[in-house]
Amino acid sequence: MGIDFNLIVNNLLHPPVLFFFLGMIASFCKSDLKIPEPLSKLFSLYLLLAIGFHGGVELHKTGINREVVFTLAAAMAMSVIVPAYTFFILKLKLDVYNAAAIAATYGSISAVTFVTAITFLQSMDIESGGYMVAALALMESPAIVIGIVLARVFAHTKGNKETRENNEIGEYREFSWAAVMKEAFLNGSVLLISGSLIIGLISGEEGWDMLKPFTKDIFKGMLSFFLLDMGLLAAKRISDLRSAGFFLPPFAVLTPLFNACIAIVIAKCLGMQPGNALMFAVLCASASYIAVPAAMRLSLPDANPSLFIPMALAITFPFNITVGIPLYFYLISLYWK
Amino acid sequence: MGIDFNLIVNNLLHPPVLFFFLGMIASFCKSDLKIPEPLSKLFSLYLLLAIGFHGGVELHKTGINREVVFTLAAAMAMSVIVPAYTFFILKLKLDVYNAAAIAATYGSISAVTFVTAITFLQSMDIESGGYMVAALALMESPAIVIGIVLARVFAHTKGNKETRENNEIGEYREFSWAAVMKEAFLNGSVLLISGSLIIGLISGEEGWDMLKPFTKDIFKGMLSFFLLDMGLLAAKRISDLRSAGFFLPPFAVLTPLFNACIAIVIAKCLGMQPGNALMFAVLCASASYIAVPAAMRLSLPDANPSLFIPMALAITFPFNITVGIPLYFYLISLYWK
Amino acid sequence: MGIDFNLIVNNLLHPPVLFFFLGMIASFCKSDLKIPEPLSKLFSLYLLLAIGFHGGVELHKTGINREVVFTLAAAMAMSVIVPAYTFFILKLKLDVYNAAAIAATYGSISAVTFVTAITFLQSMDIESGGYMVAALALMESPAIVIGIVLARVFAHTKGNKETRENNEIGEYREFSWAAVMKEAFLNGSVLLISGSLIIGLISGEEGWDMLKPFTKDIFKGMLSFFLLDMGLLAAKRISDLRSAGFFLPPFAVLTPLFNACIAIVIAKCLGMQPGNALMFAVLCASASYIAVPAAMRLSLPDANPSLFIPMALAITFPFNITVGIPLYFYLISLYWK
Amino acid sequence: MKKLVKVEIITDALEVESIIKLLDEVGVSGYSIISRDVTGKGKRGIRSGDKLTELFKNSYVMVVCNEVEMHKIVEAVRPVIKKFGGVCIVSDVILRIHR
Amino acid sequence: MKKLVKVEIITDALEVESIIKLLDEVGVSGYSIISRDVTGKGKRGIRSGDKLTELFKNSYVMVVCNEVEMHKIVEAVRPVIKKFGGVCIVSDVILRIHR
Amino acid sequence: MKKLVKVEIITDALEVESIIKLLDEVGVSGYSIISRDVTGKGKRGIRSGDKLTELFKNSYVMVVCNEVEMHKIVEAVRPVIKKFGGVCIVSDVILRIHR
Ligand SMILES: Nc1ncnc2c1ncn2[C@@H]1O[C@H](COP(=O)(O)O)[C@@H](O)[C@H]1O
Ligand SMILES: Nc1ncnc2c1ncn2[C@@H]1O[C@H](COP(=O)(O)O)[C@@H](O)[C@H]1O
Ligand SMILES: Nc1ncnc2c1ncn2[C@@H]1O[C@H](COP(=O)(O)O)[C@@H](O)[C@H]1O
Ligand code: NA
Ligand code: NA
Ligand code: NA
Repeated sequence: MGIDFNLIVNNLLHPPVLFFFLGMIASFCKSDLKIPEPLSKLFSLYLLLAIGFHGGVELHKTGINREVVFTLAAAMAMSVIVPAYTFFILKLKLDVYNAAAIAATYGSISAVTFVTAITFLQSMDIESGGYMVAALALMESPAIVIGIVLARVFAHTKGNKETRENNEIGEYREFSWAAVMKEAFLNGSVLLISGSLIIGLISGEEGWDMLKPFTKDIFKGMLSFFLLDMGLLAAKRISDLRSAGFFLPPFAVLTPLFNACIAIVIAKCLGMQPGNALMFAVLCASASYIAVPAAMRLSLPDANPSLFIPMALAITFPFNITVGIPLYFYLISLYWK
Repeated sequence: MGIDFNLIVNNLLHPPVLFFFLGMIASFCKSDLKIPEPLSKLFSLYLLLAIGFHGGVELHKTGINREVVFTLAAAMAMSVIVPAYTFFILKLKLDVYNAAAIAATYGSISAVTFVTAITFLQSMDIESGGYMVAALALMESPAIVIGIVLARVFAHTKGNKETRENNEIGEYREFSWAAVMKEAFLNGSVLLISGSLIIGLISGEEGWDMLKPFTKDIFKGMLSFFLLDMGLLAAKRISDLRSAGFFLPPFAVLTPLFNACIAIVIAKCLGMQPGNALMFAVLCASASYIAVPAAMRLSLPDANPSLFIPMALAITFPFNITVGIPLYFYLISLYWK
Repeated sequence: MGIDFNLIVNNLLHPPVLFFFLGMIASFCKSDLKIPEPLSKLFSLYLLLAIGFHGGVELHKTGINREVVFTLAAAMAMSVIVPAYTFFILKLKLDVYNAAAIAATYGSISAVTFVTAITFLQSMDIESGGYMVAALALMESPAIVIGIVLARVFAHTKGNKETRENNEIGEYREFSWAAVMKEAFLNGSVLLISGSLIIGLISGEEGWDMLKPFTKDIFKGMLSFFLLDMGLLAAKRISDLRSAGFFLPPFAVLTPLFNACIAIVIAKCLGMQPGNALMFAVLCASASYIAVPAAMRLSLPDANPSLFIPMALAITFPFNITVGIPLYFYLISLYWK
Repeated sequence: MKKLVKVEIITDALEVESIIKLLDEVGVSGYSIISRDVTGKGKRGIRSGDKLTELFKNSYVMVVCNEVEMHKIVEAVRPVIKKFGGVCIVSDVILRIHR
Repeated sequence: MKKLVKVEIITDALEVESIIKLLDEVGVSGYSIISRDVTGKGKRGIRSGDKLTELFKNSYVMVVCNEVEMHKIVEAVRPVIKKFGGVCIVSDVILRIHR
Repeated sequence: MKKLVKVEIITDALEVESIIKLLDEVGVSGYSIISRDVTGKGKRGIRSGDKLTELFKNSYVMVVCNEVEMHKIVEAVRPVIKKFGGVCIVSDVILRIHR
């Protein structure tokens, strides 16, 4: 446990994580520190572009081998399994729509959590494969589709209030799978990260030399700035959790933990390197607070965003970047011994 | 032709150009990928500041010699000739105001096309003189003035509908040459690039060492980001071209080609180096979609911006950065042999 | 005087200062050059984060020694003395509220002036201690409190018009010291710079290696961009000075000069190094145009912001970054001989 | 100079697209929208936006039209407002200028 | 369909918080705010904002309510507007839809 | 409490400066402007702005004034709206507070 504790402390002392705390503190003591919306967009777009491009270049070097294929397959599998099983747990306490939306949230991923984990690994000079970024891109969308499928299947079996409303609203907006697929696979963040990945893949080393100062050198600074912003946002959302009841907050901590454990076992079976194993665990443990909530609001208008956004942003995200990442790595280092 | 083809392909595989395609694709498949307006402004201001400053420092090194003077003179000449001859071609199909506005658009330049060409040259380790940036700055404004002069001369000869409207509007807004000159020579982009050029000229090497990481190292990254945005914008504007008829789209491809050829001949006569010749050709071939449209809307309110903006942004700009630049360079390399 | 003159000229030829002039010129000739508000916020937040973090790391190296403690004590003292004595001078000409607000403005500091001074020192390879950033953070708030205390003490002694209004407004907004303290010590800029300082202090060398490209390499470029913006803003505010009468403009030049002189004497007594002495002088000479005006508007609603903002932004700030800094350094270099 | 009515709709920003589609179906001559920075409070609590997603934002839609169109619009947007909240108010105006 | 009034308040953006507090005290069912980019001119001269501070900005607050609430609101916000400037206008509206 | 009218003008954002000049010539006591993010549709088609230039944007100008001033304003801005499009509507309001 000692190692574990050191890992956590070391992780907490990285500037990016410290800036996250600064943001939270600023928000708690009601400071007027504000980061305008276009800047949040700048940081999030930058991070997606940079990690996508970097991953693509790495993938260009390693090429697509057996390990890559297995990892991506495992990623796909998890992005289907996680929303499916969480849905049935959630349905015990919540209506179909909220259960489906939260399941989708936890089935998808958080790019910022991912890059914080990369920073954590780099501080220990541990490598992780560029194809983990491909896994990230692959895991963002499927959960959205699974969530909507589950919602529609189970909503129609029992004609509950929401369904009726749903029909009423159907009057002016038809449900369309085309729209859902567009939302799932063509939303801004998915497109930007996969696009940047492909660009990195195409332009390889030469492209890397062109963009390195922008995509790599200032990366940790941009991440710190963005985490400062995330701290402000996460702290603001905590108050929304009052409406979440007693079931969801613990759920928002235990689900990541459990998903990370499954991921670690799978990673071991596939013989991944510790670095990749951590990235895989972090992907499975993280929850989406950008792409998925937007998609859910449009495709499952009966689900309540003030439930799943605070859970992902104010509990799961802080848990992962502070305690989660080092904890998962501790488990991996024990298990891989 | 083989070389040419390779040049084009290589150019298309540069990250900045690939990000332009990514933006276009995102827009075509109606993705919600959006870049907030202040960020577009950040990128465009940054590019102007960076190339202006860089050019100034280069000019500080080389000093102002015979070649510089001749090149700048040729640039001035072209920025008068191009709008003049295009105006008379356009007047065959369009009314005076639109003919003048489009002529001005093609007489002026596009800074992003210019820096994409620089990136193209650098990827082949070919130099281009810092004074080409001075040429860029010099070529932005004159076309605006020429366009307005032509419009007023020919509008008043034949009392067409527009003129009458013009008088009616005259009731509340007098036409003033002062305003036109301000628009032409003091608009934001002209002032920022010439100012930065002068600052680079003054502060020289020492200043360069101060700003290099900002103005040079992250430059290609910022350009890629901006071209992603330009791709989104260009694709959005294509639909506006429906109103442009059958004459203007081909015009938007042939005019750059023709202007580039004139430029190449002039460059040869002046004995420019291939690198400078390309930059000169690109300046003459490019069309303005920022400074000129704004000036035209204010000075020629009877011209229709939904004609000249889509032409410059959705046809000429993409043509130049994808096919045009390598094609012009191919012609130069043949001709200079 | 010769040296002095050279110092000033050299300072004026630094790119950041030149970009400030460019901004002023653009504004004077009514160019449409605009920098959107979110970008101004980006630059100011970046500068605070970067200098805070840098100062923290420096402090981490040097540790807290006798010199540090004395310097910080002196800084605290000056941030109490300056607003106090200026208040009584101002009260001769102005009502209590405006006197107090202007006193607070000059008691506090300007971070951009501070970093311009650092740039000035670096161009002469002169060091300044990281703890000067701590002094900067310490000097931002006290003046606000002093100003408000003075205003309330003297407003209530003589029941002037403002006081009555103040009571009327009291109907809907109670004056609360809690709110004042929050405004003074938890406002965005104080929190961001002190927070970044502490983060630098904690993460030390290792953290520095992570963020250096972001916080140091591109720093001067970001500063130049911000000074371009400041030039635009300062020039716009000059027109507001018409309402300031004949007393305040000279006050806005003489107060910095006088405060700098006191600071230099104190610095000498404390045996500071020339570099630190300059930074200390600049802190005392600079006036706040961000944090303090915001705090004053909320805590002293009877003071007129169109007096103290233009004074600090359009007179004192330009004076300091152009003539002030080299002048103070000249005095120091004479005195330290 | 024409006696008309002004229809003002405030609702979830994400529904503006649907509202526009409905207005086009009704066939109004035009409309104006203030799409950002419209915050507020109502039965669904405070709506002040979320920086990362486009959720929790309001938009303001204004249409100058005649009585008949007004009634069509009201019926058309009712389900949107019923589901996603907001208000729809109508007042008399005089159209002084329209190109 | 309900006959109500629309209260429109334009005042210093920094006072919006106080205005909201007052509206909550009055107990209105809701309100809408356009908090940024509201510039203007009046007795205090031109108000076009200051990029570095949040000063010199206006905000627009709109409340749909009944006569009684309207009078309460007007009395409540009067000192704010008297001190920090602005206008408060009232007009008749018909509430067509409210969830 | 004063019976006045509210003049609302929506037109090309680039014309706001001319409109302000005209309002100052008419000599109104004040005006309010929402200068950004005002999109819309009308006879000239959809107006949703262009990020690189300031074109294709609308602005909203609102003036509280008396009948006489209103007529002057309408006449003054007519050519602007006729040329650059937009609408100008007038409605009755009661000015409850003005400093
Ligand atoms: N009485 C009201 N006056 C003005 N705006 C309102 C009112 N009620 C609701 N709104 C607006 O409509 C939005 C949604 O209202 P609601 O559906 O009641 O939550 C709120 O956020 C407000 O912007
Ligand atoms: N007559 C008016 N019509 C519309 N808006 C006004 C009027 N008078 C004042 N305002 C608005 O209220 C703000 C403050 O007004 P004042 O207190 O008169 O300076 C101005 O900046 C305008 O936005
Ligand atoms: N009937 C209308 N209701 C509300 N706004 C309108 C209407 N007609 C036009 N507008 C606004 O005025 C702008 C220009 O109108 P137009 O000149 O008809 O293209 C449009 O973009 C809308 O913002
Ligand atoms: Na997950
Ligand atoms: Na050209
Ligand atoms: Na000071």
